[in-house]
Amino acid sequence: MATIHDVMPAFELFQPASVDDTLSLLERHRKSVWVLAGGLDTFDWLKDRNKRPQVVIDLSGIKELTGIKAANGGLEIGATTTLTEIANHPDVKAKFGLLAVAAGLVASPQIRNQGTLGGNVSQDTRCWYYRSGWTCYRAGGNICYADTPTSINREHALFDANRCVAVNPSDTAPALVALDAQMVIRNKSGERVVPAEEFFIGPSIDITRMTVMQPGDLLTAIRIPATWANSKFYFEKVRDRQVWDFPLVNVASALKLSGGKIDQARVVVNAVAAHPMRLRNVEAALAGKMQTEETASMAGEMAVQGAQPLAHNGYKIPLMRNLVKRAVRAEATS
Amino acid sequence: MNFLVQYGRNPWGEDILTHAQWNLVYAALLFGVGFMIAHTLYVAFWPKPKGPETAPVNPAAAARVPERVKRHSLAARMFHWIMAASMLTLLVTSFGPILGWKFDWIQIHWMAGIVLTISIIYHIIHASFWLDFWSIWLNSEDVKEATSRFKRAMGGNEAPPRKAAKYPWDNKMYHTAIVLSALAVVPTGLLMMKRIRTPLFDRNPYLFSDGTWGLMYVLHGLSGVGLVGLTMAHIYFAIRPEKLWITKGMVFGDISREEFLKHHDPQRWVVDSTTPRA
Amino acid sequence: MAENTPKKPDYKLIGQNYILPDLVAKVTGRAKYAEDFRAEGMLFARLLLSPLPHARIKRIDASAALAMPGVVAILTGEDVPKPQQPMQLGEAAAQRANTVPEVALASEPLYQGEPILAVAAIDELTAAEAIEKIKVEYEPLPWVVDPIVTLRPGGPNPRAEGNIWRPPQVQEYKIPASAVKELDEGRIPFLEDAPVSWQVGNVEEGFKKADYILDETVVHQSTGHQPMEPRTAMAVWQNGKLHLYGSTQSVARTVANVAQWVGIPESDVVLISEYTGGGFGGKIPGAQTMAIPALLAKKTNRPVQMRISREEENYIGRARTGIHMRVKIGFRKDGRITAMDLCAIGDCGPYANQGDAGTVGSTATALYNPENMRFRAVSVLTNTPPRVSQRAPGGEQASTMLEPMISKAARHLGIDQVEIRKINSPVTGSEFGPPPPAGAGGGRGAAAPAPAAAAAAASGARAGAPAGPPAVAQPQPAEQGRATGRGQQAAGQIPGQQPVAAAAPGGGAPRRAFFTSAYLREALDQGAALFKWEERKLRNGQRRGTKVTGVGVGVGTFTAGSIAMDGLLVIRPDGKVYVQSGIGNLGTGSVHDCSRIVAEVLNSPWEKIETVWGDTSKNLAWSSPQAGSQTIHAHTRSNHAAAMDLKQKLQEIAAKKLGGNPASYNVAKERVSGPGGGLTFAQAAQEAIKLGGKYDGHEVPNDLNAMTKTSAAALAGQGLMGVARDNYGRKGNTQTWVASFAEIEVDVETGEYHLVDYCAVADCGTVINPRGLAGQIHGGGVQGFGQIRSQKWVYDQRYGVSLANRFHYNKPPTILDIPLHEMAWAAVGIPDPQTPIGAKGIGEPAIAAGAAAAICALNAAIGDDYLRRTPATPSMIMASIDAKKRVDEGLVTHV
Amino acid sequence: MTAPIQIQTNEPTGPSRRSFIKGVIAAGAAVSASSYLFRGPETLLGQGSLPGSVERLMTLNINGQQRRVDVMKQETLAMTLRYKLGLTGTKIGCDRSECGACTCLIDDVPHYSCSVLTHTVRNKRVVTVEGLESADGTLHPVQQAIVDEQGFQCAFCMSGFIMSTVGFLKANPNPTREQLAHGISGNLCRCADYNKILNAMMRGAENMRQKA
Repeated sequence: MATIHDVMPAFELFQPASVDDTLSLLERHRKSVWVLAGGLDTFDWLKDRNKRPQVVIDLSGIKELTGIKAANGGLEIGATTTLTEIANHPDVKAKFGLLAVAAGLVASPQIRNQGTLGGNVSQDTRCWYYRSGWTCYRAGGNICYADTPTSINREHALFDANRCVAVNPSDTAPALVALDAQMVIRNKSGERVVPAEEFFIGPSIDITRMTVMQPGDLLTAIRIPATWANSKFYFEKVRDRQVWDFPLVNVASALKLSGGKIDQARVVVNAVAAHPMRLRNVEAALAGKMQTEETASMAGEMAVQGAQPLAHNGYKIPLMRNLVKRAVRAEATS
Repeated sequence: MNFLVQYGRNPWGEDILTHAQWNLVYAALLFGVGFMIAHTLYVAFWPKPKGPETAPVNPAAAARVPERVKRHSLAARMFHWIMAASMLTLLVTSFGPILGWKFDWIQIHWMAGIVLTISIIYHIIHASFWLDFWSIWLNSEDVKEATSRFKRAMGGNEAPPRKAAKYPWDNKMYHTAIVLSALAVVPTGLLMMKRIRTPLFDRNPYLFSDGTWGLMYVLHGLSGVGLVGLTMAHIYFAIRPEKLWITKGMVFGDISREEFLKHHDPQRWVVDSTTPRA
Repeated sequence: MAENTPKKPDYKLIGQNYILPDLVAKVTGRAKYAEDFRAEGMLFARLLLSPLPHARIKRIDASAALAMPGVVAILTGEDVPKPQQPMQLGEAAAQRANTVPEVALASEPLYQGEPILAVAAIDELTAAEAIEKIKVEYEPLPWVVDPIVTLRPGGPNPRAEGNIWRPPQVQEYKIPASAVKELDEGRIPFLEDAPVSWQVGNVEEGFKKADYILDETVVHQSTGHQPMEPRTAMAVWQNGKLHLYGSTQSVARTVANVAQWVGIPESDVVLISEYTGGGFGGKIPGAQTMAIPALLAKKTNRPVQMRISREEENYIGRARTGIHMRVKIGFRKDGRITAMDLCAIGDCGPYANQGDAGTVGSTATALYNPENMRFRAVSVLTNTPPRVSQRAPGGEQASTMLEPMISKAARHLGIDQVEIRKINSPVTGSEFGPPPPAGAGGGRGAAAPAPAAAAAAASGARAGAPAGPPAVAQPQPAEQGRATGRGQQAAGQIPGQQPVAAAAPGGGAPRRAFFTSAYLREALDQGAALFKWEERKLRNGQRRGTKVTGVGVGVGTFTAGSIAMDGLLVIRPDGKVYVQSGIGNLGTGSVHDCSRIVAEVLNSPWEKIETVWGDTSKNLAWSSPQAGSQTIHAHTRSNHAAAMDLKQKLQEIAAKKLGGNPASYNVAKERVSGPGGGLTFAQAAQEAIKLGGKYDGHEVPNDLNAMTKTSAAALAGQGLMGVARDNYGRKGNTQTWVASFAEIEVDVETGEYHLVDYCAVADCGTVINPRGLAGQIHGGGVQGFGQIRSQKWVYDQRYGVSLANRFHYNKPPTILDIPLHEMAWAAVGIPDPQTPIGAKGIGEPAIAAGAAAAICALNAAIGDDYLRRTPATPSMIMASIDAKKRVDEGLVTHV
Repeated sequence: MTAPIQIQTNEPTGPSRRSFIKGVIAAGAAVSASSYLFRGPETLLGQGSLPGSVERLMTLNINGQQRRVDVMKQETLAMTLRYKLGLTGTKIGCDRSECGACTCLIDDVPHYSCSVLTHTVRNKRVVTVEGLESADGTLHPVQQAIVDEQGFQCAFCMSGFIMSTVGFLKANPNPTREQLAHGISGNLCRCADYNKILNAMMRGAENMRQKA
């Protein structure tokens, strides 16, 4: 049977008005259902005909899923809130600038106008072998086309590669992990709240998913606790082109400083593993240190310990090292 | 065939085998459970054959049987338990995730696989040079015994079969089944390590053609699934009261004279106290 | 400063900005591109693409697809007419028995993504579902996607006949075992027995004179043309004629191809292409795939549209030849190049011999005029999409690959970057390219008997078969297609791409090709002033935090115009002058710019000039391809000739009607007036119709092209006709130069870099439309940034399939890749002496100069020895800076 | 060169053979006859609706007009505009939200219409390039600026750029050249005439300020 990567196959479309309706739909069509938020990841899959849900549920009509509201000192952001709204929202900018900057660096203006926070964090990897629609490990097969003697894997993983070497391409994900965000997930049997750090999983845990979301689950909101509000933030994304491109590596950090001293730190790097990498060892080492160039270099060196480069992604080691350095210096990005 | 295997698509758009159909695991589990129930019922309610269960043994030979008879050397037992441990690990690490228990299984799986392989190699050498190699393989006697047992169970009045040699026929059958599935699962498993990252050698998923790999994965999967059933049956028998003596034997190495005479024919398994063999 | 309109010469319209007549249609969305046409009962076609890089199709089972309701027809390679020889292969095709012509649907696909069948259905969804129901059995054949891999001894061949072009044949060629060691060490060997091989002077002697010699290997990637508009086409058959709504760069030059591809006479083709969404060489004469909707429409007797998806465009949309080159250059202390020895390996894809590799040699001589020059080149075939000319084919590669070497030498010798380029720059009359056919100089090609070689090359150039070897003299573009009446162009071929050796007067030894005019030095001086080079160069290596500044200069050059096209004008009784133009309209504006000449010559208001274009049923003149920077040159000339003819006829009519002699009548302001009074253009048109004969087009010059004659005949009697072939002639070759300057800032901690400033100055003769020129200079420049920054192809080496099929993988430049304040530009503005008006083409060299300036600036910032490959991605720069040595993919292609 | 291909086809006798064809309509006229995706029972792919799913027949608010359209569930706005409403000023360059040629305004916000399901813009105001010109034919200030500056070359990307700019300027009437560049960075121009595009759009911003 021949393949063609164009023209979306037919599907049944539902536009529920409430989360409850959505959950029952998810339950009813469990076998072949797809949740549509902004659709920027979705349409690639459907138009390339590599995924063919029979039922698509469009969340755009659900009011309760969108908007940013204050919640005990922090914020609660609806899952379908657009990235533009987040990037421009006064409260986000004021308290959690890290997230505003990250959201503002995603893809392109039109994509940010449509792409949602929920979608951005649950998007699938961009590994071009996987996206070609071949049956690799992540697609349920028995091979990783990206880690062979001849693979072109410049964009792939340095850490936690387990059979699959794909990376998580999200810009907002590392910011949320750095901010200790809580992901609110609902399904028929109720609601559970998962810390952002545990929300993202690597191939060793589940090679076909990038998050803990299971069939029937719906990510309804992201809660950002007051914990890191108004800390010293740093976000940087390195990419080939300044628009559209996914990060080669990005870094998100939050520092609590007193005088020149770092009391507490969060440093998270993405696009080096299948999940945002929270650098706990670096964070521990930073606590109590002065915010100096030496400390920064130390953090950088520490960050890349244990990296296992592939044939074409060795540059990610110095890049990650330097980005972590910069994150500790935390000078505003020009 | 799609109830047996899964297909995928390679970059040239060709359909290639990827895995055994994982739903087969449930089939295997069902089979296992079903077998236990069936067998339990059989033992409980099936009419026992008339007359003595087995032919009487030669008293002279019986007289020579010592108080305790060595059934498994320490070496043999170590092999068995190491193998058992690695086998269980392999089954849990492979089918746990499929059944929904998500954890980092692959490292444990291939390491357990290495242990299993080594223990098997050890076993083959040990069995060939230190044990009575042929004692575990089915022979014409066993076939006769099996048929007569069957006919008797069906109510036929054959002469009762002789008592067993060192290994009863069902024991031997099990061993044969295990050997066959091991032949399928071990070499494929070892080669599949070229497709993952291990410290042992460079990863090269392109070692074989897509088709060859596909067959390997299917073979590995199917035999793996088979092993689920076999293992369940094995454990079941190990804990059945009337077989406990064998299990004890595998733990402590020897069996009592009574147990020996109850189950073995001293002429088929010569344990002359003067010439002790194990 | 943004615009710098040259003062002289003193024209009323030429050199002035004006509003392009088609702009309102464009801004309102009314302009119709190929995909914007509908016809009642229109069917939709979808393609089935080969998943393998090389295979034989054993069996196609389409029964399930055809059984689907709504599926109307299927088209396979069997239904596509085999091209008649000259068209695809040139008259020399006979010798090329083993050459595989590219057709719309392949029976033996030679690259992954090559179309092998099409389905027509009542809607796209049905067509797509039908494609999926089709079973194709392939027999995989040997394949290779990397030119270096196939050149290695024992390497696979892309085609049964071999792996390189040795025109007129495809042959097997493997690098001699002795040279393999060099390959393994990452150097391209000098290939003694390369098909293209010539020498001017003696390089060995030259190197002896050199104080500094550098010897490097450089790699340039293949890049897709990626026009915004994919090559969608729609076909309708009406009264036995094919009406093809397609996307092409050259209307006049596409008709014959469509006829050949569909297998019908040219007279049965009506081509409609008023607006083309970009081409950059990829749509020069349309596309083979235009035949698919045409043939399906014939088969189904219904209109058929075939929308081409971006992924399909990525495969069939053509690409620039990637080049591996060994560069050895000797410099005297003063910076003068005493010897240049180059060996280029070009990747052509599976079909025609795309001449980029060969063009690099002649371009090098046009850039640096080296005292001694040796050049060798091989055009290699691979199982990757076909390469055709892309903006400055070979010219861009030459600048991108050589300019950093010049910069390195300048730094080593302590010479100013601008100075070293001036020292080596050619001047008006400078000779360039290979030695003349019969001349000494020892080039293999030179041995070829000139006439035969010319004939072969003539057809070749026309045929999209070899543009090289340069040693074989190419015809004047003027000769394009004259032999067979209307000339044909195979996809992408730019005629006149190669320097032309002129036959010396008196039949003496022919002279090496030389320039009609060359003002590169002036361009460099103006650019240096505009860019404030002297103060800016002090910023080199300056560090701001983690950012390092680099400034660089780069030059580019390319052939700039053909001659001897036709001009066809009609003044109708409505008093308007209609310019019947066969030029394509892909956005350069030249279709309108060339009409400005008519207004200028007739000294009449621009509003009274109507350009008729984009539809061959509207009786258009034979025109140059909208390619190779030919148009402005060719059609300022042809329109000038026709306008002069018109002017003379106006004077004659006035004299006849009002008495006196024609010379005493003056044409201006829509009137011809003199002693006896005057006539309006409207009146003159009436008179012409009365007079008939040459005046209303019933008699036309004999030397016109067949197409022009047909059009003239159709227009005869409708008004006063001015029609002429450009017979002005020309001594030498028309060539254009651009000198560009760039400032770049590199972040040494991330490898990211940003263009801070850029400006470019062009030597393109008289400026016709300053704003149009600005677009060409800066648009080209930014495309150049794309070449060195990010654009690429990626292939999986195990399966030979393309991975970078998406824009976010193959990375064309965005609006944020340019300096964020307005970029400056200027034109030297000295008219070319060999052409009326004095305008030279400018389409090409800006991309070369832009790429060169940017990469030279980059090197100035990070050091001369890190970058030997393009694109220079942040990853490559990061890795090299970190390792303090060059870290890249060596000679590996498509990474 | 190749063995002849065996082709297994049961060619259906071509349906509704037309003796003549009413010439080509520059789309925009009544072309519902050749609607892009679905032509009723003729194909297999007519979708029987599940209870509670969306109605195919819908009303769209396009350029201030209410337009009744039959829309497939999976149909994108770009396709509806181009193939059902004849609004071909909106171009499809990549159909994957990475070129911007299909940019339209939805409630004044620029979106890639190739990546919006038509069913999701019910009750929203859609504006395409055709909707900018005022009734009397006066060009929108941004359109006028492009004409005056000769922005763009092939112009296939132009309508997308115009819509992005108009959308951006609604929110940022007085941008710097750099801000504008970022604002319209979601549009690709392969002629790479970005410098002239920015000149034109800056002038457009000024035109709009003057108009306001």
